[in-house]
Amino acid sequence: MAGSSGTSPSGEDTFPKILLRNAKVFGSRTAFREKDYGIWQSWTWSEVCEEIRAFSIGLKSLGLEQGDKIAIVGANRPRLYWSMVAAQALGAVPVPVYSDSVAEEMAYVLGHAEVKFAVVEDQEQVDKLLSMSGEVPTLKDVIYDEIRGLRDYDHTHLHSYESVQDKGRALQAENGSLAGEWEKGFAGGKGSDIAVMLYTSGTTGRPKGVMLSFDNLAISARNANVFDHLDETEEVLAYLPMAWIGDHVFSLAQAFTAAYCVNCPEGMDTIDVDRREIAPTYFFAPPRVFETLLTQIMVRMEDAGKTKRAMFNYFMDVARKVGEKILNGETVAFKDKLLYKLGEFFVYGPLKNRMGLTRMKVGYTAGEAIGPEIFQFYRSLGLNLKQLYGQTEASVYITLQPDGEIFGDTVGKPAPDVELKIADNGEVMYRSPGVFVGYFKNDEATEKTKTPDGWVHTGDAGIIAENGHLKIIDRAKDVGKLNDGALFAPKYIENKLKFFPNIKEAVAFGHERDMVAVFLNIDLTAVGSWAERNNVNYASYQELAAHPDVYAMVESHVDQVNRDLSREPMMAGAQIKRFLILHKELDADDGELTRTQKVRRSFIAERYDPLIEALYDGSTSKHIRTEVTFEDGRKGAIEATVEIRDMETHDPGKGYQEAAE
Amino acid sequence: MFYREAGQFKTSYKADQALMPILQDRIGLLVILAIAFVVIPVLANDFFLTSIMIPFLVFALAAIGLNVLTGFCGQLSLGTGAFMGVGAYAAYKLTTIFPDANVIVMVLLSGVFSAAIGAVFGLPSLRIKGLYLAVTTLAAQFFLEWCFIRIPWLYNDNASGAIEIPHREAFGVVVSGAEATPIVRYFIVLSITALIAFLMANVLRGRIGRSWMMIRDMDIAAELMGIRPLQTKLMAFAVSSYICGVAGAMMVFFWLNAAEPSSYSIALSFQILFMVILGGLGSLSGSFMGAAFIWILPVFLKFIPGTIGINLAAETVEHVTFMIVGALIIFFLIVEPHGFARLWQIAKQKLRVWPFPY
Amino acid sequence: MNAFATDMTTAPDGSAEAAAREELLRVDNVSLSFGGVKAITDISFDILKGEIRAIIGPNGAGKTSMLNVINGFYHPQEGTITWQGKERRKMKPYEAASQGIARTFQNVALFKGMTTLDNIMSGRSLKMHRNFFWQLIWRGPAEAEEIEHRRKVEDIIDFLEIQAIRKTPVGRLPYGLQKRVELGRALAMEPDLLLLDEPMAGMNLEEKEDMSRFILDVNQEFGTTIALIEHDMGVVMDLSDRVVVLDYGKKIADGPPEDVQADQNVIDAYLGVSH
Amino acid sequence: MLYDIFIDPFVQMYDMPDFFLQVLWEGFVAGILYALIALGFVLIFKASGVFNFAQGIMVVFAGLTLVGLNENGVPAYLALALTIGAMGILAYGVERVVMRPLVNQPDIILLMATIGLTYFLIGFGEFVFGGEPKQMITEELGLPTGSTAIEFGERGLIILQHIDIAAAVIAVLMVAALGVFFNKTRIGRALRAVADDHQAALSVGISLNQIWAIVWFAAGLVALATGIMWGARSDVSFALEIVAFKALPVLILGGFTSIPGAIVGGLIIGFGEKIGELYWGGLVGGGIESWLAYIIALIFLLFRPQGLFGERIIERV
Repeated sequence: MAGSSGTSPSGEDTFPKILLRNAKVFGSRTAFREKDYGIWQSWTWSEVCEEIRAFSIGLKSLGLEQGDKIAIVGANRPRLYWSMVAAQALGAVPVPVYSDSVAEEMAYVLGHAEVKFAVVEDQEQVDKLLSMSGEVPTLKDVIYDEIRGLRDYDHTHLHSYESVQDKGRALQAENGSLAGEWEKGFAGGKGSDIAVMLYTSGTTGRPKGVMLSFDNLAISARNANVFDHLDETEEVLAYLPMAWIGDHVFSLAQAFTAAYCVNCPEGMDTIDVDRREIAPTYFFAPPRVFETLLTQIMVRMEDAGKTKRAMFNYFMDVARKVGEKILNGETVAFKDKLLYKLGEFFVYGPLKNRMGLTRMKVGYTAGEAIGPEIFQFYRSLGLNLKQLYGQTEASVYITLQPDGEIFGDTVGKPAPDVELKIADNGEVMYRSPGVFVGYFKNDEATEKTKTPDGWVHTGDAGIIAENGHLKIIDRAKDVGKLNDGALFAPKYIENKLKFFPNIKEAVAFGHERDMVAVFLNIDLTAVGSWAERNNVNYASYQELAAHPDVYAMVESHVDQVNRDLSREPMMAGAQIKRFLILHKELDADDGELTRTQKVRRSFIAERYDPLIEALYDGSTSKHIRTEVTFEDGRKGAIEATVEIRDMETHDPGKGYQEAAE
Repeated sequence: MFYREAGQFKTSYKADQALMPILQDRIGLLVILAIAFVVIPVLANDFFLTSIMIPFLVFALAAIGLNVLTGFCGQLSLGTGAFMGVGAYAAYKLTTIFPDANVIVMVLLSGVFSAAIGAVFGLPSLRIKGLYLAVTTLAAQFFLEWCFIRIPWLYNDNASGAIEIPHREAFGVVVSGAEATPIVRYFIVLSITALIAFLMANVLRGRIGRSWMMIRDMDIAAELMGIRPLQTKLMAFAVSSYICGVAGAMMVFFWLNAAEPSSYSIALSFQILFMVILGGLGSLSGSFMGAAFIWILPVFLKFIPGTIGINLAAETVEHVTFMIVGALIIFFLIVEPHGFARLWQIAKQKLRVWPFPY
Repeated sequence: MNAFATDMTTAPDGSAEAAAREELLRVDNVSLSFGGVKAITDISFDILKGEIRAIIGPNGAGKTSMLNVINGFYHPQEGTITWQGKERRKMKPYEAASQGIARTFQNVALFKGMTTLDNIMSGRSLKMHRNFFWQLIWRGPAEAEEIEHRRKVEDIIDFLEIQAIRKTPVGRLPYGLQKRVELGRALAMEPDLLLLDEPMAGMNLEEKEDMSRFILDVNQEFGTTIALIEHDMGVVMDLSDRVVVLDYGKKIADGPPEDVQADQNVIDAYLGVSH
Repeated sequence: MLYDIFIDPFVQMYDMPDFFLQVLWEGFVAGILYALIALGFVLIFKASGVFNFAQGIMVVFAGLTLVGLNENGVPAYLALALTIGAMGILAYGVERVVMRPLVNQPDIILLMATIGLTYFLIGFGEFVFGGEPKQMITEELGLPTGSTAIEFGERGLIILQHIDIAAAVIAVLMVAALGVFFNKTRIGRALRAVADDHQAALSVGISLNQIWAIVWFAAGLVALATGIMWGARSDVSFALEIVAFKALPVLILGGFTSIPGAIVGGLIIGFGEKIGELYWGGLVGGGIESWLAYIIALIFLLFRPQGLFGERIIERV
């Protein structure tokens, strides 16, 4: 961190201070909206300031003190965001927690963080906290937002959000100088104080509490705002988990520093409508969201009339040809420009409108590699979608794609104030003002990740291309070798597979084995719609996945991937020899995916060991029985006989020829 | 396609419950109003105003009236013509009794009489439902028609048995009688129709409109939720008849200049009913579309043979027109039983989700 | 040991039970017949304030007729009904509604041409009073009233978790959701007594669980007294405080669920033993 | 005044019994004709739930076709046969073009469609045969003409038109034939099955489409008979349409689905309106025939909303 803050835009260094500034400078601008009770309830910055002050003073009267940890559990709601700043104003540290994580996971996090208070959304979360009282002995009081179902609970240590605020207001009314005292309380706060603790749901081991300081967040946020010219007029949609660094930075750090408006949707089932209504100007989504949107578009267009589909395809071709060029400001033929304008009216405009991205100034995707076709699709519509590469430990930003320098296979140049280098083992390392303070109560891990001079190991293998852009290949530890010595980058292969809308998830095996073999999950929406059109009857995912026609279709996709791989000298040796379609969808409830929907490779390998064995012993099918957890928490088991297919591989030389033609 | 709703969000119930919550709809309405109030008066000739626009608006208003009763409250009525007649005769009598009063006020007042009579004939609706009720409304039709013939007082003992609209001025211009210019008549008819349509839109989205629809959709459930069936239905009859009455009065005052009892015969009832059905039950905009179709189509049909050079006897044209209208009615009922309003709704929905099919 | 958890587990729940419940409705010796066919014969029972009362019985036992008598849709030839301490005679359904009796129907009786929102708004009809002329003008009192009630309706929408279908015409909703909307419409009336006619008929297991939760929540959150007809015995046993059993229009048992379940008459009726 | 209303008419009836009988006869004949039109309605409503507004027009259309063909040189009986054929084509066409596509639509839509059909038939009839009123070819069809005067009492005279007698006879025969058709034939029983329960009818393998075509044809035949009778009494023109509306109160009285109801209702309306017109009409300026039937029906309905022969409706929820 040393010395790098000098170049960043200056300003108030903690969020409570920034709040006061916003209330003063942007007092009448809308700061938060929440779709609740059918309309977008709105709060201006000065209202938000009052709300936070009242709650903060109320918290203080309940006994929240400097250095205390306060858990935040629930879906994106203004009140939960405010709680964080209210806690920060008292010098306490908010710990946002994934609200949908299973009880034991949450109990570990809360216990490890030694939280004293918790602000939660509703009865469900209160019950969850009650059930884990043994593991979280420090927990003293719980504050909830929604009273429903909680009326009959004992309220000695349970408080409604309103009651805490009311207390704060009453105290202020009693003592006119309290507001001033409250402000004085955090006036002395420093940028180097811990602002927040975020637990990373690593793919292995227990979650680690990443401590970020105000400087980390505020400087990174200001840098990002400057980089993309964001100001107080932006609208963002806060819909990603609050415990995730991305949401924390986009919906809080950047929102406060730029004073733009944060919109909380009504619920996850209305998210599409809510996005359309708000039409965010600054939008972030993991590739998965863009994939889903695109799949929806394609599925719906399949059902459209012939003429309409022809028109759609025609204009999409036009967009593919010139869309990105126009977005990048390159000159194109007049006729193409005209056609693109027409397309904008008939297709692109309406599409953007349906997706609610009409007003998007800049959008980012990160977390995983996005399929080049998907990425290109959005950009060709005229949407300034970019990729970034980041981590919790970096307060998100490591590299960003600058406007006009967008390449599908790279994740951009170092963000402002970020230094980047590739370690000898190929691992990407960085140093920036956003670099975290340390892991909470885990110095060992801190030392392993952060060097004494501030460089952080990302754990990703990558290269810096000639143009200065970073290219990520895989997790550093995941890159392996086949027995014949060929390079095996599982994620690379998996991503190629997942770029087919029909394939939802892929897990590749091959490290220290003779050949590459993969598990696949089909996408129920896409394949289901295909099945409907082709009169394929099915009762369940399992039945559809085992259907011979589905297998044939997937086989053609795998073949296409092999063809692609054969064209790349580095990867040609790692073509897929065998594959199977899993009899169930990989699910976070079963521990197969992380809460951010990444596959947990080792867990899956263990769980489906018989299947892996079958992949490598040459058998053509295998019976398996799997335990599953249903949505309501009940356990059950499903059984199936899974078919395994062999694949032809392509000759690298031939691939080259084809590519050359 | 034209609907770009992204970024249109509501921060208050007031905005959420507005008549037209979508910006593009509001623009569309403004365009239509601009055409009606500015473009047409500037460009249209007398024939267009007198033979097309004025009757169209009068009928549209009558259709709104019937739609309130049939489309929104679910009570089928075949007595519309007679209720329009009551308005016409009432307005005529009022202008005779108060020669100096503003004739527009009289026209608006005349609806009160048809409302009262409509409510009386609505009484059976408490016990009689559906087609049975429709047939009983014919009682109103024939009885009132008979009154128009047999009660000379109603037409001031005119030898012809018809009512003839006297010369009247309001705001310094001639508004009724033979000297009234089409443009003045047009503006009066347009204003009254637009005003009543707007007011009805208000009523229909509120408590009263909802209670009508409750009766229409499920009368038993409505009653069990505290709706008094008789009160509610009578109100619908009264409001509907008021509007029809005003339309009937406008019909003779600002369009025909004179009317006989046969002007308000059952044929008129059917004509209005067609407008409502083809336009769309339960839709105000549908009333306009239905009126346009049923009124304007025959006018066009009459001109087609002439313009393409075929000489047909006027009589033959009339017969063919009848056939075509009858066939088209059946055709449209088959294509979209819920009327043009539904067609527009579907089209609008398509435009809203464009380029998707749903 | 942490204070929060220890205290929480001793949440009081006996308070409501402890207070002797007063009688909300009493049916005395009611008989009802249609053209000589007896639908209900000499039935008496009571409903206490704040309880969930189930009415069960085989098909054709007269359960729905009983509800229809309670809310004034049918007028019994004999017997009396005492509502909140007052005996009443020949009451019109809309009068029953205005006195705080709401109900749902066996076959969903929503207003098909309206949206979810309007359907629930229709439940507020009795509480809205702006007259025709205010409605004409809309701006001002009529609009203010509409907004005031919209806010209350939104509470119900939130309560029943039907935000996503707020503006969907009810005809397009799946059956389970329609039932939920119908419950919402009845709740919008803020009734003292809520009559539910087979609220879970035709639902799958998950929908039934949801509905059970909503019924319990209504009872607990709003203190609404509920009388329900239901076929699913499991649901009845879980939900209700007391059960009346009808068979061929006669009352054959009355009491707490576990007693009723053990009653020989009830067992016979359900097994179809002839009389 | 009260005397004029409550006493005088009865005094007149007593004083001039021949006139009273004459009125009753007129009422009877009118009632028969109303009943016949209503019968057509009932046939169709029973089988398909369609309130066929065009029944009145079909009467005129049938008469017009018959006369029109004869005017154009077709011999009377051939014209009759051709007209029957025309009604068959009409029935088939209506079933294909109107009924089938509109199956399962609400009542009001079907009602509207039949009104559309009315427009079409009026336009078509006048287009083909011209709009001016025509004479019915009574003699050519071998129907009796002329009249018989029956002396009554000392100075009374009742005049019976032969055609009216024929009308009554034909009407009776027609009702009898329909009765036989419904009760004794396979198709007739099928029709009744449909009337009772569409689903049940379908499940025993009866094609609804066929049945609709048949009932429309039957209604067409009834219309033709009515058209001939009526045409013989006045001219054949679409002005008769207004008289066809008279069948509606008859239906209300009798119930939409009852054949005996149609007949009884027709007679009640026939008697009622003739007596009302001739004994009371003068008090209010005459012409009350045009609405009296409706008022009678309306008052009646208030007490029996389901009609004379309809079943009591128990509302269920």
